[in-house]
Amino acid sequence: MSISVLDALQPFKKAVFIGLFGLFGLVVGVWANTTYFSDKAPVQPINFSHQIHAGENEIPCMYCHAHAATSTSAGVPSVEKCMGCHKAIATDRPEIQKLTNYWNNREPIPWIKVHDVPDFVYFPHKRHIQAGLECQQCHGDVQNMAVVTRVSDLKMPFCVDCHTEREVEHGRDCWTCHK
Amino acid sequence: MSIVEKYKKYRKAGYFDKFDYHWGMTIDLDRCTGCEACVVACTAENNLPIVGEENYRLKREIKWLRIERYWDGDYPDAKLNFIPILCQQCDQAPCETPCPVGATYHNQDGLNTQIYNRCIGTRTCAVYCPYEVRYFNWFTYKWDAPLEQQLNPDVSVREKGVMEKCTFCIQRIRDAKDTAKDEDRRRVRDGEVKPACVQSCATEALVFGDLNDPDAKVSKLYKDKRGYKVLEELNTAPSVVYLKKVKAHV
Amino acid sequence: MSEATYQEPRWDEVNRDVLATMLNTGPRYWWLLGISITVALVCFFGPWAYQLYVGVGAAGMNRSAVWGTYLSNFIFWIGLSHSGTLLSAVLHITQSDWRKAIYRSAEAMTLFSLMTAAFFVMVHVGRVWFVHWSAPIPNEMDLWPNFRSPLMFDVMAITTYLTASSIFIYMGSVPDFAAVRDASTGMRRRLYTIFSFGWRGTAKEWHTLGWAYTFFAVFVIPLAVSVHSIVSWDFAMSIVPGLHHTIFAPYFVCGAIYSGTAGIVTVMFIIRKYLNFERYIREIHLDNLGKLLVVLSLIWTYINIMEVFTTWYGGSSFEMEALKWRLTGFYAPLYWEMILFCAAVPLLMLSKKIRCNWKYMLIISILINIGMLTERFIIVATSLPRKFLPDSYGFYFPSGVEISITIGSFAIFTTLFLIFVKWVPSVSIYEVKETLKPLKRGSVEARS
Amino acid sequence: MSDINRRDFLKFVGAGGVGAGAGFYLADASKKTVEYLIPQVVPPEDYVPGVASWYNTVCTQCDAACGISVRTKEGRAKKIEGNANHPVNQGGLCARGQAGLNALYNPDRVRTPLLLEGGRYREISWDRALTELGRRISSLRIQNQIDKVSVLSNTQSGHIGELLDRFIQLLGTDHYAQYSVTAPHAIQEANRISFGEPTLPYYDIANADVVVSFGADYLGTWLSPVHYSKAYGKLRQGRDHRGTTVQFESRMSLTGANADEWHAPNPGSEGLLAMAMANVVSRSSAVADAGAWSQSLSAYAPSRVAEQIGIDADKIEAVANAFASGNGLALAGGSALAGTNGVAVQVAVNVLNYLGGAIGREGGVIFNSDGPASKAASFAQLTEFAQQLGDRGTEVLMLLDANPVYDLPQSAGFSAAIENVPFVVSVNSFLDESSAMADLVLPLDTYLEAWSDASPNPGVGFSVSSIAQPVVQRVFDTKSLGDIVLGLSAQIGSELPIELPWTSAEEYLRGVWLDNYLAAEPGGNEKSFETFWRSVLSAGVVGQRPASVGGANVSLNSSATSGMDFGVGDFSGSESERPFVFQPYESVMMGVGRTANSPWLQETPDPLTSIVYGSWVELNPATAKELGIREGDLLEVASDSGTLTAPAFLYPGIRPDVIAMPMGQGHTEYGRYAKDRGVSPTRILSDLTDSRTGALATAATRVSISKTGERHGLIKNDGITRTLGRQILGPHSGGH
Repeated sequence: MSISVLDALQPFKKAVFIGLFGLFGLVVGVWANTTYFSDKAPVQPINFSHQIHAGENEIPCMYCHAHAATSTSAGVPSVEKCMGCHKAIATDRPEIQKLTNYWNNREPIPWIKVHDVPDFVYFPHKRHIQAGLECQQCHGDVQNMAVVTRVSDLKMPFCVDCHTEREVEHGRDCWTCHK
Repeated sequence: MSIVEKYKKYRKAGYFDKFDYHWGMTIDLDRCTGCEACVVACTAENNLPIVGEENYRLKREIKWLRIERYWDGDYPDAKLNFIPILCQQCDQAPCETPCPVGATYHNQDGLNTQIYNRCIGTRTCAVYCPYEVRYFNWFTYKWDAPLEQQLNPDVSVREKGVMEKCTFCIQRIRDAKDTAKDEDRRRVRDGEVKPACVQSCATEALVFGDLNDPDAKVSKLYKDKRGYKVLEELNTAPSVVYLKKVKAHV
Repeated sequence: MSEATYQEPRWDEVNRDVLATMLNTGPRYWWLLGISITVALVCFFGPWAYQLYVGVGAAGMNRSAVWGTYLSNFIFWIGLSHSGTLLSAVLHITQSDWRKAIYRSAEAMTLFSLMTAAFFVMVHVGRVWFVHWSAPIPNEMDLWPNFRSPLMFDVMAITTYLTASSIFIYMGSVPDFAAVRDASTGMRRRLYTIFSFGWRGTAKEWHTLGWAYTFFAVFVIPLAVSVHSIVSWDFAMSIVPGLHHTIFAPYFVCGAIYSGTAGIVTVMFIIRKYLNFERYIREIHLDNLGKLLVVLSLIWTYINIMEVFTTWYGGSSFEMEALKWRLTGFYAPLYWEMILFCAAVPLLMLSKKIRCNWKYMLIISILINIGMLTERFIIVATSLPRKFLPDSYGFYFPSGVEISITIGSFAIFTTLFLIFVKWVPSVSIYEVKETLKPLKRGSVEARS
Repeated sequence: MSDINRRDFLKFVGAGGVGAGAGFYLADASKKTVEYLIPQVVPPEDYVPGVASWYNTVCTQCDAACGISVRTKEGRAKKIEGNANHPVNQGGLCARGQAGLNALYNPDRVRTPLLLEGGRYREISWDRALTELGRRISSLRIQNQIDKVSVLSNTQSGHIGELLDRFIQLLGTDHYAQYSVTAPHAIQEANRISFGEPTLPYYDIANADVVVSFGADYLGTWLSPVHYSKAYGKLRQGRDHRGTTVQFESRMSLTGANADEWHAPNPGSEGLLAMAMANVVSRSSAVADAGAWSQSLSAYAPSRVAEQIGIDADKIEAVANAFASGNGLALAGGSALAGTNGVAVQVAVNVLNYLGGAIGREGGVIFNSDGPASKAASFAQLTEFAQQLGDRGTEVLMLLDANPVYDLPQSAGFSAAIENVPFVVSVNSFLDESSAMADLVLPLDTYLEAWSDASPNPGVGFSVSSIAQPVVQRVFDTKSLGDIVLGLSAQIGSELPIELPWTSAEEYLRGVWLDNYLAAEPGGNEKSFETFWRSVLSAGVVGQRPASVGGANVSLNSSATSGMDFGVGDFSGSESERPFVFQPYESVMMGVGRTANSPWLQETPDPLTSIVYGSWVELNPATAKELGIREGDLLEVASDSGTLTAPAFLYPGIRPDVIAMPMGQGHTEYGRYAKDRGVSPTRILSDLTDSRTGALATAATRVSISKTGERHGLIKNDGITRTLGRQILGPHSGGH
């Protein structure tokens, strides 16, 4: 019997191939999940369309998300605020009637967060608005979204890159963003 | 900036003098009564966990600020001295060098900071710290509902395996800077930032402020003739100055 | 058997005896392997899993004593690893032939104790699931490990040492793999064909192996020294009283080699007895190792005295307090036990009678390692709880989990070693042959 | 790969499939959990998410009534801080005040009304609870048996207190008492005797030069500790010359630890000591009738009484001279006033202050013009109250935020008496020892959820009052005391609802304040009141600091000391078999037990011993050595009225013939943090009372101690409490 390594390797070929196929499958699986089952655009209790509000009717973001310029959190409009308009407008639509039900039962609407940062991150909206950022730079062109979709992962590289290129003062100091 | 320059810059003690702030504290031992109000204030502000009786027995309490007691003499001439010990925010901090992941470092305000979510828990910093003011999360501690409603949203709740320590209430500093920016001020006013312990102190023994500001109350007290730094001989260059207790008799 | 009646093995006998240890396996082996694996699972991985679940609080550490047995064991195992390098590398360069029968198992010890040590790093840290952050992996966040940290040096040093010594041992065994290949059939043959890289035993191959081996021998020695120096810096670079000593690096290195050599004696005894290597591992080895141990113990004792002396001479309140507690405090019995086992007992080996007696040597070598284990424990357990502020003085006693994991680590080591003896010739066939007298005529057919 | 057969192919496919599955699962597992974004339905006007809003209110963790600001975020209380505008605490706040949040969010709060049915509590609605109670009371009223309704309340200050009084008065029962364990009976009584002012004066520590305190722990627990701490800070370093403090007490308190000089006179001899000092002071006194006084005090020359006091005569002289030369201020409290001769001691101290010219002087004793007289019942009266429960066959007993079973010694006989009352109602935030015996438990708001108002007592030298407002929505289904009283009166019916027409405590409070406002401001009207009311709420306090803080001018009655025995007080138990004097003291963290259910305070080290979780017995190291006691040995402390066991702690700051123990622990109920932790020293106290006020003489019990042989490791912070010569307390300080 020869002592060549290659001959000895022969029988392991198939095993290797099986491994390779498995690996390939893994990649496919991940890809499939992230593309077809992504949580980027969750289904909301009310099918609210920013396209209609911010896009067609050109309601400014800060009209509903009133605190973005003055507080850490942009704030989600109160049910009362929604009703402010929808007492009159488009009251016949089923989605609006959902809203009206919430209002009549004095229940809040359980919106699902699309953009969320972990608890150990300190993200003040006001600093970024006052620095002259457009909402779209992080949230994407919401005014064209029928369903709000996360465009940027809001992970650390996303923040750091921006801080670096805009040369934010102490923008790379850990405690600027972490708490 | 080349790595060499960076290295040079960051190895020089007090390199942050050229930054806006150098936060420091003075503790007047002649005012301090050891009443522990600051300790509870710190607990409330910084989401310090309730470790429970058994862990306390094992000396696993987490108190970023603690008051140490030292007796002089014996009855009838016994004298009890109190000294609050918190992170001294050393300019040459022994705890900063050994962290393999750089979870603790000196930031531009002269603060010796700890990044909880970077910490992997080698606990080396705690070994190297001569003041023993670094506290380790041996477990993930829980709050019995509804106690968790009190937790301060400006401070993250630490999980098991993470080192934590006094931050000079950096969240309050951050808020103050925010306000300053909102009001188009370059700097935070003296006395605008008060860590929880300083705020609560009834005898005003603790004074906090910016040492880069010569007019700040803290800068003045820093030069007081009673002033000294604990374990100065270790050359850790602490940012906390203690004012020695006055010994008097009628 | 006594030296007088000693009958040198013939070359074919060498092959036969050595390969026998790999090819035919008795039930005793399987029992041993089974037990050690179970112990490893029950005593090490079980508790560790529990600790991962609840947190490091499962161990007995507390505020002032944030380091405990995990770290002291880590150092112990690193220490144990120094034997192999010393014996194979140093003795190889100094061309002392008596090494050849034992260096393989010694190197194996190096490798496996290093691995065991690595386990303890994992057990020690609070969030082991993030331990990869301590490796310099480029990332878009521009986050790097802190290269100023002695622990960082550690990571580097140990990985380097691990790599180097594994290459070292592998390279040395290539010709023997070939021998196994030639002696075996079927799957095993196939495997060893691959292991032996198609070794033919041509003059060129022998020559290449020769210089490559020497090169690595030279390369590994400074590594061995550096590794334990660096490990010592984890302590010495702190300002903790009792740890902040300039002498720590030589202290640790010497201690490491010391415990390592003792370890070899123990291992030697075992493989000699149970793998029937009486004809290869002999009194001469004992004798030499015994002398070595005596020398090391003397150096070790000297450094210990120096440590006490310098502390006393320095006279700093902190250091004195720490020393006082070490010599007279709660853990004083352990300290004196260490002195007894590592400084006093080894002196017995000055007598050749004891030095050349397998039983005595076994006992002594084990005692030495017990002593070294406690030494490492004392360094940690008596320094950290009593630092600078008396009001923060604490106390440390290992918890059940820690003790069990410590026991389990020995099982891990044993398991690895047991696996090793079945896969690699635990005595170097070809080098042993080198030491044998050249063949006589007429016994040609005896050559295989 | 020519030799691929079917089985191989299947293998490949299988591998691929498994891989894909794994990949899919991994990707799924790595997804974030769904977070919700819950909007307000109707946002409150000043509400901005992510921005903290502060509300000013009043702290009721002790009786000092400090002003506090509570930081709230998203409608939850996050932090309590001192109200910088409030003259009592001026921004400072003590540990107990900080821990108020633990009371608000305590997991062991009573969450709904509870009715005892078949031995178990059932949760019921408020309507049902109030109707039930109302029915019983009104039926008794109709049968003219209203005196079978008894009411025991914790002291209720402010207008809510008045509302309660009014309610009881309308109800018609005469069996009604309020009490507070810490009520300073002796001071008030002594001040009545000496000055005709039965009130708590304002002690101007900040401006005194020499503060001599007889057992008064003014930095820890005495009357208004935060205010005095502020003053202390000023006295030490806040002014041109540093004031000195001297402390006379058998067991070193927090104040004693901070005093420049600490001396331990024989227990109960403080009166003599004060008189001896008065004797010295009278020689150089500037007051008109100093001569007469030095005559009458001649019997108390230090040389003559030093023996009984146990302090060298010349030391007494020295302190007295310092007192006389500078602005001297003498205080008394704690164990000094807790003997059978408490009033006498305070009178002696009054004399001392008078001769030192401290009365009405800045840096002295200033009588508040409007200090309220105490409504608190004494121990004797409470014992009587308990007695009455049986005698008059009480049908309904209402406990308003009161816990007599725990607060008072067994000798008061409350637990037995309550057992025999057919229907006990407890109005309380927690299920404490007394509530646990109740048939109906009405959950009470914590002070952070309720409307009330308060004027600090002792005052600050000028009239101050503040409104306590709710800072958060109610955490549970609870009501404030005011609301309960009003709701109940509505249930009881007849004339009560007419007399008490308000629907809520808030409305009532506004009404009262409006009347006062209109009375005070002639030009005022509803509109201007609205702004006034809002300003008071936002400021948290209202009151004018006068140009100079001068009190009502009072002078010492010459007859003040007549018929007073200033000698050493009496003790229960013979000195031979009970060699030690037992001194329970108010714990800095637990007070007298009301804050024992706070996890923060349980985990905050006691300032003097650093012990947490549980109680301990303090004894002098010399004594311990003598009896072979080590720290942590479980001791049995025996008095004539009972025994308790607790671990020993060797305390250098206590007389060898005194044993001290902190109060506040040893609850048998009161929630997970307090339950079955330590022991309460009150349990073994004798029923000796102050001869003049009937207040319980807590420091008049003699005990004996013995080792049980068991050990119970104390849980504490401290390692070694000696500096070992290290320069920790500053260069060249701290001995070995």
